[in-house]
Amino acid sequence: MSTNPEMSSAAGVATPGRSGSVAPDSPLLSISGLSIDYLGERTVHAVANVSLQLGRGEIIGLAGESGCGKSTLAYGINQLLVPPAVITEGGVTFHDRSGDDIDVLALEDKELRRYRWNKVSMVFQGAMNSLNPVISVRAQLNDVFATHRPQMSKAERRLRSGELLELVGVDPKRLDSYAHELSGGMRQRVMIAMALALDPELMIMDEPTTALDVVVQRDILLEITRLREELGFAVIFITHDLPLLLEISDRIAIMRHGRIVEMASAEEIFFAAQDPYTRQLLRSFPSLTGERGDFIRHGAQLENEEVR
Amino acid sequence: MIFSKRVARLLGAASLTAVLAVSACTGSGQETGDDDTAGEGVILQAYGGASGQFVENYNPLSPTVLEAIRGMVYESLFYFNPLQPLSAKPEPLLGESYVVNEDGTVVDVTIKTGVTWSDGEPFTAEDVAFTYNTVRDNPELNTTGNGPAAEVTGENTVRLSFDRPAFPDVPNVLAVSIVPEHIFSEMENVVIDPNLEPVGTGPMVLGEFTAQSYLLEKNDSYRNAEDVAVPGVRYFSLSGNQAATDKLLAGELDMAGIAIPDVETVLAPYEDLHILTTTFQQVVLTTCSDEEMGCEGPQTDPTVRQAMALAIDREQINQLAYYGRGLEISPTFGVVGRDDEQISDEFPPMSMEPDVAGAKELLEDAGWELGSDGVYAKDGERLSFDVIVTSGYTDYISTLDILKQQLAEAGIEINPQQQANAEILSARSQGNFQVAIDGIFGGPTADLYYIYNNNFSSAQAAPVGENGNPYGNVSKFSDPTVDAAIQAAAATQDPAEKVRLYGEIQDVIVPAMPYIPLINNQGFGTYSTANYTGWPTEEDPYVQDFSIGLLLERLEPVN
Amino acid sequence: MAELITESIAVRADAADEEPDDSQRRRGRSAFWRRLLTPKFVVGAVVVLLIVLFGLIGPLITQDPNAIDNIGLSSPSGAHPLGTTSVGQDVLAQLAHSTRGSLTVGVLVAAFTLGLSAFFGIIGAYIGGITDEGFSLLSNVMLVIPGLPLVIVIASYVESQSVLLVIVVLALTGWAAGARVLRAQTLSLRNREYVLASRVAGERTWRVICVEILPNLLPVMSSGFVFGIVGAVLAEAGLSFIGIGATGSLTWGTMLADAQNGQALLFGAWWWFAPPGLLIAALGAALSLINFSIDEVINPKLRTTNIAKVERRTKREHQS
Amino acid sequence: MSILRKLAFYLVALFAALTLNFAIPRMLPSNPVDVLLGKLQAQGPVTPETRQALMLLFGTDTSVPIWQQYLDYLQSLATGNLGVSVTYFPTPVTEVIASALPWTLVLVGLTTLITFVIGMVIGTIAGWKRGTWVDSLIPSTTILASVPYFWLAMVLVYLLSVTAGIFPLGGGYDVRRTSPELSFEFLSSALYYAALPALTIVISSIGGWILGMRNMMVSTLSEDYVITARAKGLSPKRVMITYAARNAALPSIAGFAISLGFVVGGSVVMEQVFSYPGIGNAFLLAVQNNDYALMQGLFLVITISVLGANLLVDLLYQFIDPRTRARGV
Repeated sequence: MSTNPEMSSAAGVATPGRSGSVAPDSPLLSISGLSIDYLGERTVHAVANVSLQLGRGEIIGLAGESGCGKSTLAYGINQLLVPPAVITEGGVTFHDRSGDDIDVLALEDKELRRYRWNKVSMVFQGAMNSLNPVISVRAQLNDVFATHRPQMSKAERRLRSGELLELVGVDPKRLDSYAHELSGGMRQRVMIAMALALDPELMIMDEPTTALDVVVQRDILLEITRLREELGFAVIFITHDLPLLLEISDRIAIMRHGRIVEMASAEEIFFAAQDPYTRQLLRSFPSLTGERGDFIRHGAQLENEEVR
Repeated sequence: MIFSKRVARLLGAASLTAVLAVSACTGSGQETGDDDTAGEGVILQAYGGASGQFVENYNPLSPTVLEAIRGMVYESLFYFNPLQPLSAKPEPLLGESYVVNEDGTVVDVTIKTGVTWSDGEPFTAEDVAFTYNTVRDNPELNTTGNGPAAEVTGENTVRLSFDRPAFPDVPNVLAVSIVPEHIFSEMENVVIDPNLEPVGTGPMVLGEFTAQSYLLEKNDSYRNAEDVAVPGVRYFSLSGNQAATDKLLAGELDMAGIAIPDVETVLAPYEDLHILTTTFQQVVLTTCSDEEMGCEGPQTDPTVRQAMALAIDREQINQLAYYGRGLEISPTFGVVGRDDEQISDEFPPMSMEPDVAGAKELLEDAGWELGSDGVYAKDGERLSFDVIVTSGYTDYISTLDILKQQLAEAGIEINPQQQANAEILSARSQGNFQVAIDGIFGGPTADLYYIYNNNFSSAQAAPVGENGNPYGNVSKFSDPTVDAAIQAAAATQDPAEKVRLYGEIQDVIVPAMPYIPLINNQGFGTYSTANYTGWPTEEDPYVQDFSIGLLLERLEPVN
Repeated sequence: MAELITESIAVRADAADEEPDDSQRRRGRSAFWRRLLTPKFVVGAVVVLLIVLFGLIGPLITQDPNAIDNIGLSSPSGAHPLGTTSVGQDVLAQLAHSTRGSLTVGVLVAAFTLGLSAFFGIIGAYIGGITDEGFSLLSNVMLVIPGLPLVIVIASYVESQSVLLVIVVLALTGWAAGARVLRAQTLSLRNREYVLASRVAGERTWRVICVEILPNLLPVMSSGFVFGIVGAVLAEAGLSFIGIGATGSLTWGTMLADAQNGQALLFGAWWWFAPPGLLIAALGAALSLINFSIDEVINPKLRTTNIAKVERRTKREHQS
Repeated sequence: MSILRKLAFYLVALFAALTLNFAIPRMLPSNPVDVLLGKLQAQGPVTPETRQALMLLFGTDTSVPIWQQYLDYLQSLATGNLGVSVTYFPTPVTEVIASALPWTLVLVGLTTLITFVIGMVIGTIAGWKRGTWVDSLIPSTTILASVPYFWLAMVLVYLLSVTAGIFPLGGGYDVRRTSPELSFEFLSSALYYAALPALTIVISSIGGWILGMRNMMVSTLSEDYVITARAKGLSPKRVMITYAARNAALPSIAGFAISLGFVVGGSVVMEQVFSYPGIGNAFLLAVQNNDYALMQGLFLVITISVLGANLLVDLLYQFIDPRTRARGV
């Protein structure tokens, strides 16, 4: 498994000196001119002409207010959109480990399903609801193996499931638990374990910590960065919580009304944001002026609650 | 049995009655099957008004015995046919003849000899005596209240002794089903024993039973077995008129008691289906007529009742509510034609045409004044009242709809009120009503005594507010002359004397008119000639009730 | 168990919860009616309107529904556009009066039912504690006791089976399910910030309920009301059919019962038997359409319209 | 705790039902004897003596104080004695019920179950294929549910049985050819006779299940776990059934228990139209005849079956939805 030598350690602020606008040398995913519309009485351009490149092992943060199109963009990468959302133009190319380029938008049925989770796994917002409430954690992991690794024996699956849980710091005994028997943090760890199951090259995390309390949130973030370190997968991290992104991302893209208004390294965004919207966004987190890494985001917390 | 609309109308009416018969394999052709006994006829298919499930009760002394067990399996001493004129003799069944003594307290019966029960035991005078004494000893079974003591007076004779004169009770008493002593005397409680293995003397014995239908099969030891060509009768339970009519028209019933509106039109296309008039339901408006008994309202005034009777267009009621099948009604409640000898010449049948002017004149002469609302009033009291009717009794409800319009023209307002059957019964029992629509039915024979005693005797009336018999003298009418004449009629067998006494009664009740006569509706049974001929007809109504075994002796299979 | 049944209905309301803040909440309220104007809603509303108009105006311009004519059971003609009943009453006139009667029954039952549901559901949930426990036990018990047998027994007992009785009986036996739904909704609403704010600000209970809670329950309640009408009309017809309905009044149910008693089918008198049944079906269908629209506004996900079109478009553009 | 609470709830419900059951018939006017007299009257005059005799026979004695009656009632219930039916005198109520119950249970129960299952399947597919032709059928099934049941049934009887002769006119089986037993002949006959009633029940009640399931499916499909399942690359069938339908069905399953109550009630009308020999028929008969004992017995059996079915589904539900195991109700 490949790791990015440039990767900085742990949860520090992004490595200085790297220009976010420059494409990485070893690209994993290229999005070019992607536009996504919601067809309705009046068509909404949820994503408009977005292009971006993601390097192997890179963490890209995607920030912006609710409804700016960040999640839609993420879903588009995996062809998860359902009507009335429609990709109107653009392309998504996945540069596979093997050297093959995969035209994601051209994938259909079986191929598409093989691509999903194998290459790109996802952890969704709402940590609470990503697990099927009526079947056990083990069954849900088994689903992944049964679909993508049919040759695995029962024992292997059992072993692998246990490993995965251990990897994310959850007691393997929890395999037989149901979602409601796990705390929010544990659920999200389980989801991360599940996302790691097939050793994907990219993990899309859509507000993975939003519903968690601050302490748990922090643990999870540490966990993610640690795992990224160990396993070398790239991450697209979506949130409207800009300070959090500053902490973990290599580069950050700021989205507004479906467009990327600014894309730069975390440091540049923090110290020298160009776009007025970015600055506005930064100002809206007053506690940012506090100690580095000490984000007491009460305001944000409250707002999140409300959104839910 | 009557095929009155009202019985059939009661969706759930349990089947008390037995009437009708019918044969199975009918026009549909699909059914000629297992039931057929070769050689003779086919199984008769019958519907007698039962709905819901059947439960086994073959005790003919029980009021809830399965229809047709009385008559087909068990027999009485004599059969009294109300379709025959009063002068006709009853048909002997297990009895041979009977004599009533002069004061009506003793009846000497001679029974048939050589009859056996279906289990082979001989039928004896002891069985007869046992039956009557059982009824007398169990007040629950003593439905006449005048059950005789019985003693065997000879090999073939039984003497029935009454506590009080019983001329009018005789037909009911002699119609009691005779039960075998050797079986019934073994019962712990004869009142509630369902008699699961019935042993009778009639033309049929029990075949098979299910909750949806039961089959009676020919009793080979029946005394006239050679005359019975019917191998069996099957009785059905259906949900009501609609289902029964569908079945009848589909050729799946040989005899049925179903209230079919406009029956002649409905049956016209089916040449095998015929009807027989079996009962007369004299439709009346029953008024709570006697102020002294606690009745209130304008209908307590006889002039009002007379005026209403005049204003009614009976022909319209007949056409619309009874499809033209109704007959003229006599204010004396004798059936016009059949009972002419008992009806005073002074009282012709009610006119079928209305006399609105005459009605208004009557009212105005009595001091009623037409109000600006088109309704008469006197002393501030409007000539307006409620008429109660059981919901679902379509012919009555239609009749009231029609009456409302007719009477309005004569300045009389009626407001039909539909109520649940139980509510109606309660109102009639306690007298909490002004006017109700009702049917007056006859008795076990054509004798008018039954109608007068039941509907006009003050002994049958309770004051308003007290619980009375809801089928007794609901009008609360009371008159000493009438009471005396009824009593006198009960104590005589002399037809001329009876007619004289009935004349006295009629002189009082016709002008008083506590029951306002509307129309005489004919109840009917339906039968099919597809499989059997020889059914009773208007010319020869040899049975009124299709559950009487006599019927089976007369039926001849087709082919 | 009882509370589970309400979940399906509650889902709709969950979707309604996707209103992020107060301002959107307010906008949402007015937008509710605007968004309701879908083709489905319009069709449904027009049909309902026609039926209501028929019930309102019909009785004024048709003949006397009880007037007897000597032509019983005649097929449609100039004098009687829908023929006559067995005693020559004008079917069209009866239908007009029945429409009025049935609509009255439907609306009143739905209103009473809603009132009872709201009382037991909202008040209980808002106050909480023993009151809530008691109310919720009561509605659960009412929910599991079989309704129709109860209705039959009660209806057959009360004197004179008036329309009023039928209305009361149906309302008394029909409120429990609605109460459970409203309780679930109120429970979630009472902890919303704007509600909490009002309470903290010392608003009186009834005011909080009326101003802050009720308006947000409106979509759920209107859908319940619409269903209530259909249910009541059907229930009344069923009761009449088995002979314990509002006898003596004209409703679609009593008309059908009369037609049934008069063996209309036997005589092929479709003009007597068919129209009341068809009107019930038409009203039910129209109200269902309205309800679909309400549902879709509350929960846009449920929409069926245009999706097929969109899908075709998607495919086309995909291929290009 | 949760189980205890649940049992307590059912006990309260049962007690309420028992008390209602006791109270209501006692408030009815008139009495069974007078109803019976009405039928006897059509055969001849009814004398006060007849009335007296019947009163004696049926033991309609109302002089016992009401609380004593209530205690007696509870006591006889406890001993399984439901009294004697007047309509079917002298048959005990238990026997009447025993012979009627199987018909209703089998026909209505089975049909309801089948309707439910079919409705669930169609609803699942319609929700899954939202916006396709399957989905566009939904409104029409709801319209069917708006047609008065008995009206539909009678029209079908008229068209299919009376006119076309495809189905029998009514009843439970061909009484002329077979009788209740475990034979092919009887069972096939019973099946044939049940076909049309079953069909009408399915037609008129399936719409609700379809719509409910469809809407739940649509809602569930946007749940994160379903999107996750799709993102996991699972086969559509697996996503539809294990992830979406299994969750979407939960409210319907809960609703199914409640609907059993309506089933029994609905059978009154159905059995009326089809002359079906079940408890609905018996119930109406009991009401019309003021047959208190039978009415009470039937109401009791109906109530207990419904409560029992609810309890059963409630307990079953704990296996289907693991959340309730911890949550308690």
